[in-house]
Amino acid sequence: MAKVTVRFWAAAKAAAGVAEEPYDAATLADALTAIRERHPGELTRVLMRCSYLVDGDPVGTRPHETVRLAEGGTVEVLPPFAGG
Amino acid sequence: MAKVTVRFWAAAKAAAGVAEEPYDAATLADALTAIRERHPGELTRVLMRCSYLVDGDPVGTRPHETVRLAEGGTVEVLPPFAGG
Amino acid sequence: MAHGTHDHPGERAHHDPIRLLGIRDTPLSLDEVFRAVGDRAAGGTALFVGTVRNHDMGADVDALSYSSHPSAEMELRRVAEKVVANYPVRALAAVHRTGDLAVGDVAVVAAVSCAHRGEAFAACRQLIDELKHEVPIWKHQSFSNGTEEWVGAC
Amino acid sequence: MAHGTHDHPGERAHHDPIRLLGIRDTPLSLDEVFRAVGDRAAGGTALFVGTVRNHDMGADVDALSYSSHPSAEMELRRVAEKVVANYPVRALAAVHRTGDLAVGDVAVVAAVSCAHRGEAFAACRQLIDELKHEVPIWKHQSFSNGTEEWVGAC
Repeated sequence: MAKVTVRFWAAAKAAAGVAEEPYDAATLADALTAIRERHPGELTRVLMRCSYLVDGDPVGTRPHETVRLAEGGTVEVLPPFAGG
Repeated sequence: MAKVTVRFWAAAKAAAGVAEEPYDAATLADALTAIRERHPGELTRVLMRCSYLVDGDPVGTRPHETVRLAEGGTVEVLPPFAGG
Repeated sequence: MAHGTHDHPGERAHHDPIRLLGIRDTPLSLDEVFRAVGDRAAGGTALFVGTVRNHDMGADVDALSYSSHPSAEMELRRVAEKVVANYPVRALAAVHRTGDLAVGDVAVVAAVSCAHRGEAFAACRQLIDELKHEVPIWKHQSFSNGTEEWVGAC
Repeated sequence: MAHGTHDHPGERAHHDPIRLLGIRDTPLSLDEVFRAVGDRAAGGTALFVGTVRNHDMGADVDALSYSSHPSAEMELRRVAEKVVANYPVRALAAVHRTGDLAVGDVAVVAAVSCAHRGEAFAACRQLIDELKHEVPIWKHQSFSNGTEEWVGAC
């Protein structure tokens, strides 16, 4: 288990009601399960359309259970982009 | 035979050395033959790429021998367009 | 194009989407053309600006002049009407310069505003393509080696 | 793209064609972007301007705000580099607005100059399409009926 900071952006931040929260999780999949348990409403719906950065790097299409989190790391939750 | 004014534009005017000339011709084909006889050099080459207006209306793809000219009418010689 | 109930349904009937057309011997302004196609219902404006290049067919261009036939504005309107018939155009404008131009000067500006960007790009492309083929404008180039050319004529 | 012998062959090597990129919370200027892509060797500039529409999905838009992730400028550069790799771009610029915008305000301006217009249109289209998909910017809309929406999120 690693202590990580989860940072919510835009619609995810609005749904979470906070910009960031601490979590204990070994993988991205574990962190997302913990987030859904803590925020079972709107944020859980928004998460289905989000992409993620771990320590600033895009996770892309990697399976979330294979993305290991480091102690003191960050997970960023990015809703769909809608520029222009 | 009709007395018509032939008006040269752009490259055709430069090649003819005049902006307009009078011709006697019954059809557009006759007028073009007369123009080529009077200007056998550069203008004859330019004519191969020109389109024509008779009394202001585009001749388009009509055969030139079917385009009759009216007394006092005009034939305009338009080189290829090159706007932009 | 989806129209909301509060989307001023009479707008297209009352306002001609053709906002500005011109063949002019004075400098062109991109800003004037963009302002002409402003439309509160349009989300996207595609514009094309043609400028005088310093080279053509491998030769250095020194100077360039455009001239036009008196029917050019009428033909430009015909082209604009075709674009408006083919695409859901909110606003359209096109101006072409005549007279003597220097390298870098603006020769033509075309702009189309639509609700969505794909339509705006396609309509602007048709506008500039047909303008070049259908509007009686002629280009005369002078090269730094002393030669000159009527573009397309010889 | 044909290069003439007098066409300053070192130009592309010395000047980065990416002239201006930005994510800004201040009003955007079409003129600034057009000046940034000025290039004596370019004959055509395609531009796209995205403005705030008064309607979306049939509802009246009252206000709109854009926010961005700190990586947005870096992602915008990545998109610009892809466009430059795919097309013979002479000059490219793109700026996106953040913060609160009103109907009619300019949200984004993208511009590409090339020697020929077909390339300029295609490159500008790729630039704005990928900007919308790849750059982490978010749009929040408020409607006149009191509802609001994070575009694309729900």
